Amino acid sequence: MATIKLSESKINFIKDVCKSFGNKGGEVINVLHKVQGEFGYLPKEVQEVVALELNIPVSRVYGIVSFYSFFTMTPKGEYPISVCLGTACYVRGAEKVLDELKRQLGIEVGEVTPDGKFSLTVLRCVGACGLAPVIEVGDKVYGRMTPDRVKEVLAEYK
Amino acid sequence: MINVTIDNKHIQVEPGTTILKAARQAGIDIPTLCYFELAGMKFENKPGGCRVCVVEVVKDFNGKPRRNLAPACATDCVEGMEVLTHSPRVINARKTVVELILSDHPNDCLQCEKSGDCELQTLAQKLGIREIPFKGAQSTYRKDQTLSVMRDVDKCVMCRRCETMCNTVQSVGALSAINRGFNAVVAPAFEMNLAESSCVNCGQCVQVCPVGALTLVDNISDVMKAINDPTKTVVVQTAPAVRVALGEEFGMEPGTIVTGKMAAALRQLGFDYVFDTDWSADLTIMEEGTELLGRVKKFLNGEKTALPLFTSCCPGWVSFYEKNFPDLLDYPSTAKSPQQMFGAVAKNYFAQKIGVKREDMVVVSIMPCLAKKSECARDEFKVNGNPDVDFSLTTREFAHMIKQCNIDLNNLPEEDFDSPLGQSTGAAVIFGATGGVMEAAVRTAYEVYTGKPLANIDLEVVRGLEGMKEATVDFNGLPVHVGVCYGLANARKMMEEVRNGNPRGFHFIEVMACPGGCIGGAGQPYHHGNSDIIRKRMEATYREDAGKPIRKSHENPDIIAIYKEYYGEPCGHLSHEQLHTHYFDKSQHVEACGE
Amino acid sequence: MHVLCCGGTGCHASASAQIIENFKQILAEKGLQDEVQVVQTGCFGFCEKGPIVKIMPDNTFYTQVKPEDVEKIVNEHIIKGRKVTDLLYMDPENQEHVSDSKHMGFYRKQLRIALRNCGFVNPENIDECIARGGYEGLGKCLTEMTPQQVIDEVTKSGLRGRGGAGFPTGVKWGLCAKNKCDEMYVICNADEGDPGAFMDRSIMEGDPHSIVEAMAICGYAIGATHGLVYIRAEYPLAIHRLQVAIAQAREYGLLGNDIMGTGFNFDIELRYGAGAFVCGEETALIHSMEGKRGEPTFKPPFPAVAGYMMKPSNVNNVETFANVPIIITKGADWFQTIGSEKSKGTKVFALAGQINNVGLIEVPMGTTLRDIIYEIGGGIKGGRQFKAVQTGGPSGGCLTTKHLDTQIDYDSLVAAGSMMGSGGMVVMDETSCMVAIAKFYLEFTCEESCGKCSPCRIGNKRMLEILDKITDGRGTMEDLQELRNLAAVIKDAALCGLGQTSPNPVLSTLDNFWDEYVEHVVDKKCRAGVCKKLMRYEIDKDKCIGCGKCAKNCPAEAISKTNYIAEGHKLPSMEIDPTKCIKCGACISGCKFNAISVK
Amino acid sequence: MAKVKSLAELKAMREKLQNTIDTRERGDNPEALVQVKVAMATCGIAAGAKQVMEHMMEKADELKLAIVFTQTGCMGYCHAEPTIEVKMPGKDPVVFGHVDNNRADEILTKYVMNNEMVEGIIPVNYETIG
Repeated sequence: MATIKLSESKINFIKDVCKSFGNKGGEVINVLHKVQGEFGYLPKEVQEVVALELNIPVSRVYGIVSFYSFFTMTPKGEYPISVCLGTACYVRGAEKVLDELKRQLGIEVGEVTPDGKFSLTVLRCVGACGLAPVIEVGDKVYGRMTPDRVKEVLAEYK
Repeated sequence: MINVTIDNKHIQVEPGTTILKAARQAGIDIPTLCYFELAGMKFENKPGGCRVCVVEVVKDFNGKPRRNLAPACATDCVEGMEVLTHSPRVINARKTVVELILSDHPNDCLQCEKSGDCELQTLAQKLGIREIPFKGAQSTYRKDQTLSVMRDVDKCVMCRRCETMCNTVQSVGALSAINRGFNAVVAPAFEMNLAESSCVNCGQCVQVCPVGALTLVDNISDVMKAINDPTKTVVVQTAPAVRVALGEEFGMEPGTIVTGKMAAALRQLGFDYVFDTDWSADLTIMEEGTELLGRVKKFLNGEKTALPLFTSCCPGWVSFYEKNFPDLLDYPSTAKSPQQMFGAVAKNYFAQKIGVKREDMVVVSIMPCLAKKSECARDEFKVNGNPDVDFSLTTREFAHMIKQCNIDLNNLPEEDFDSPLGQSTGAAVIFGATGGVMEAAVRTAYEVYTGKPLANIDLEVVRGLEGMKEATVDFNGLPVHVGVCYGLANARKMMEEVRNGNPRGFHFIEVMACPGGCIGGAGQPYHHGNSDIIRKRMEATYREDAGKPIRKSHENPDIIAIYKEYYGEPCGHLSHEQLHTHYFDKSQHVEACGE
Repeated sequence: MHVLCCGGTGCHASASAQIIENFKQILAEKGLQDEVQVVQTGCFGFCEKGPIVKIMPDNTFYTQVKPEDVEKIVNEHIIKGRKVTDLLYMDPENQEHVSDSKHMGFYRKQLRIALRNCGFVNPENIDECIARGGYEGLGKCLTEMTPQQVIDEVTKSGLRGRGGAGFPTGVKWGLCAKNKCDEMYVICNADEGDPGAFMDRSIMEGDPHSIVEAMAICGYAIGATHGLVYIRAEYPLAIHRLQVAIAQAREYGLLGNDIMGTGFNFDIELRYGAGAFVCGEETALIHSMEGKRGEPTFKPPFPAVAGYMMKPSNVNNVETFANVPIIITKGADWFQTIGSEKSKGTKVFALAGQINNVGLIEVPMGTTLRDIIYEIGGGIKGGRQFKAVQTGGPSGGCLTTKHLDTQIDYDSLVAAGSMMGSGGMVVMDETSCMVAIAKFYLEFTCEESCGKCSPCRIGNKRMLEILDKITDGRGTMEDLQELRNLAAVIKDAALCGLGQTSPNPVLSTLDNFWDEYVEHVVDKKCRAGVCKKLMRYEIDKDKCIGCGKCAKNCPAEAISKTNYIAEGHKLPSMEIDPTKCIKCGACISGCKFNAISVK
Repeated sequence: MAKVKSLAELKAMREKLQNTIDTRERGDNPEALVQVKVAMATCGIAAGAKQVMEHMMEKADELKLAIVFTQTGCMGYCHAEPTIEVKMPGKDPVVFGHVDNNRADEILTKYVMNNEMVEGIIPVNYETIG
């Protein structure tokens, strides 16, 4: 098994988080939430350190990370864009909004723009169905989206 | 007792009996795929995932029919339950489920290593599946292999047996289900190479895989090439557990002993010298037993020493503690395993004796084990890159070779092993079963320590399929506390106990990775979850022991001779050089680097 | 005095603008423009009887008002103070005119029990909650009732689980209480994952104390001292408000040790979901809380026997819990009077899709779909035709016009081939293709399937592939047959609730919209114009003026000039090369002359 | 805050709190105290309820109106977010939908100050168990 290389500050952060959860294997999901909250994503090395600290196999950590869609192993853009594809948004044309975003950003779902500015993901229902279709840029929710409004929304971040 | 009716047969079962087991009691064989049990070894895999064993519950606890089909493996019988196992609704669902599984399966049965032993193939045949109505995407993953295990997870049916084995039984944690939905599959973390994971190559995942997703790394052609190379002297050794299982591959009853036929077959295959790992097992006892006594004496003198001594014959176990217990590397015996002792003796003493250069000798081992393939490739077992043991074949590969070469094992006259590395004692034979190494060591250590003959050499307390055993043997006033376990999860518990100060005061602990010891090894004929097979192999082992004229390693005349002629004394200078080894920290470390 | 005139789409279509105009004009003529103000309002949701005019402050509610009625209303009601009887709403039951809108049955269509405090109290202020009777149910349980009496009361109320299948809540509590041991858990399932459902989020955001109180009541009833809320990480505001509520309750001694001096201890922790729909299934949820992959296990054993950490656990969903405190304070007898025979109380629905009044509604069980869609929801957007309503999310089905008068409760929805689910209700009009909708849900299930059992892991994938074939115009009638067989087997043989219900969207559309499937398969036609591969964009040569805007908009360079100049036009018309067209619709949205159509 | 020690104490507390809230609503000067509730669930906030509330508070200060602002949960009118409820002393509450800054100003200057109705009232169409 190979040696894990990670910056000291990151190692210490992970260790502290694990410690705050009593280094218990059963807390792995809570730990991953905290760690992803800090780093934005969960690269291999981070999962390995979490596994070591919680004394559980890294295969189990990866089994969890790859199971839950909230966890990601790829870094997000500076402004992560999520398009809601819940039913309410879908029947009100969310796919067209998504297509337009893909077109304007030139990336597919799950990718990051070359300048690292935007990343594009889809999610299922943020619970703002009344405003369907909805997209999120970072924490900000944009309701009643149309393909025409995509340009205007993106412009806010350029 | 509760009353149930299955396919109109009334039977009484114990409360807590599943429909599957109740049906088997009634002589009804409900097909299964993911379900897997090793009764008596506390291993049960019943995720209820494949849905092949579904049955129709026409009358449930409330007197009403159950809305959905019930998985027979995971549903307990209740009083008054009525079950149909082959109604049209059941057959249609079962067939559709198998068709679905086949629709995401390569279906290359003719070339598959598992063909003939594949549970999915059997199922398809049983259900009379003639076409797969669904065409669609098939999962594809890269193939991957260690020195022992081959992964072709395109064939994975997500039965999760390997995952249960790897985690619950072995606590190795190399494999886990990853991803979800159609992309779900069992794999190492990050889909890394299994060889780089925490895998110890015990191969139990291979032993339980119902299909060809996990198979062994086949070395038959390497061995055939060596045999047919006139410049090479090919020496073969066969492990204790092989002789009690090989017959199964040729239709013999489990527990049939085929030692003589096996030796004859090896000779027919063209091996130049047919030797026995049992011989080197006796040698191991001499070394390990002496090491034990040395440590115990030190301990009694109040000197610092590592007790308990752990056995080190099992390469899966060795790999396990190197990866998981780097702080306890002083505890296992430094004695090499019988396979490697044999290799060392063959390529040093024997090669010299017959005047063959080391490079011109090829040592092949026939093992019940997959980890042995990885063990013989370890650098410390090589001299100038030339390994002491060149190739390690499993019992299954050996059987394939015999079949390939048109040898009729059933009708082969029995032959003896060659000399001088062929003669063995009953103590060596029992290495194949859990507790065997312990018993063999006690037979020798007792007599060496006390100088008196052991009254009853059958150490019954350490025999049997219990996963963890302990006993105290009175060495003439010195109570020696011994422990025996198989399954690496049990071993982990033992190690953790030792790490916490050895509260039970063990002096000596035997560990085997596989269920029941080597007889349940991953290289043995597939037992398909029938633990009776393992039990019968065990019984055969002790039968063979009982029938041996000599039953204590230190009484083996060839062993006595080699010490006299070559090694001097156990744990002496030369034996340290050739018959002992050392261990490495192979655990995972974190290293801080720049941002 | 105020005249409120409904400006909802339905009323607008039937001349509400003219009515307002008339009011203003006539009032001005009478010199009343300063005393009486005319305002247009949002939709009253009573479109069936529109246009609606309401006179304030006396709450007079006139229905089906015509522009020519305005003069009469002004003369009679506004000037003389006499109500115009024949325009008043007539109660269909006793055929009497109702003058005060507060007495109209219509206003009782919605009854807020679970949402009783949402939109009334400040959710971050426990005082407001207590002022509205919060924690009195808990107090009553702890001081006046035995745990068994609490269970009996909840059982008697007839409350059934609001998360999906509708298991009787009291019975569930009773089963768990039977397995009494030192360590037991009350778990609140707040992993609301149905796309299109957001009532649990709204309750947690609007009235978190009702959940805290109900969980403590449940803890008292079953003998548990630990509460856990499994909540979606995607709901930051709900998480925040629950955290605030829990902290405030602790501060007030309504959580923690010795609650209200009764010696009862109970506390609540939050656990976060991580984006897996299947974790709404209780065994999967428990595994997820234990830090494992959220895969369900076969029941039995039920969580009541072996739940979180293998200890007896009771799992209820947010909305179920929200009903509990009020059942305790107002009594099971009161609760029983609401709802239908086998389904008591109310249900919250998230009304979404092509409907005017998208929103969160709460209606007594037994309300018809028609009432919800046309009276509360204000009818279909843009005055288009109702086509289907999807209930129960990915586990439910699509119901159609013939089900509009179905009284909604757990059993009737299942009988109709759908289910209650958590209460998503998505309304669709003729612009929705039902095959595509079935595909949409199946895509969801495929993505969210845990992969543990073969029928769901592979079966749903195969169904999706068949639907892909059909929407691509490659389907055959045999495919439809195979779809039905697969659906039946998956329903019958899958491991968990998600798998067993996953074929419902397909089965219900096959049942209710068979013709549309056949059209896709046989005629290679999608009547809603949704399935791109079955569409053909065409330019009407005679309408096209040849401006070329469509060609500019076209990302596929599929549009070019022809040689044809239509009569009265100066430029040659355009045409679309169907082999290049990607059917994105960019040309249509740009054409000001309605020259482009989809066939 | 002292802990609630008994059900009786809780009930007493409820009464006291109800009175304070009532007084707050009625105020000493019933003509002047107005209560405004802003629906601040995810939908509302996403539609801009927070900014509208801040704006309204500033504007109310500017106009010297004594208004009690509170946030509340979802009122159910997702189609008309942001929504606010204005309760004038002695009158039934009125719900306004699609409230942006301009409409907020209009509500304050017209409805609150002059009892003039403003377009876009949302008729409340449900009963609530209190």
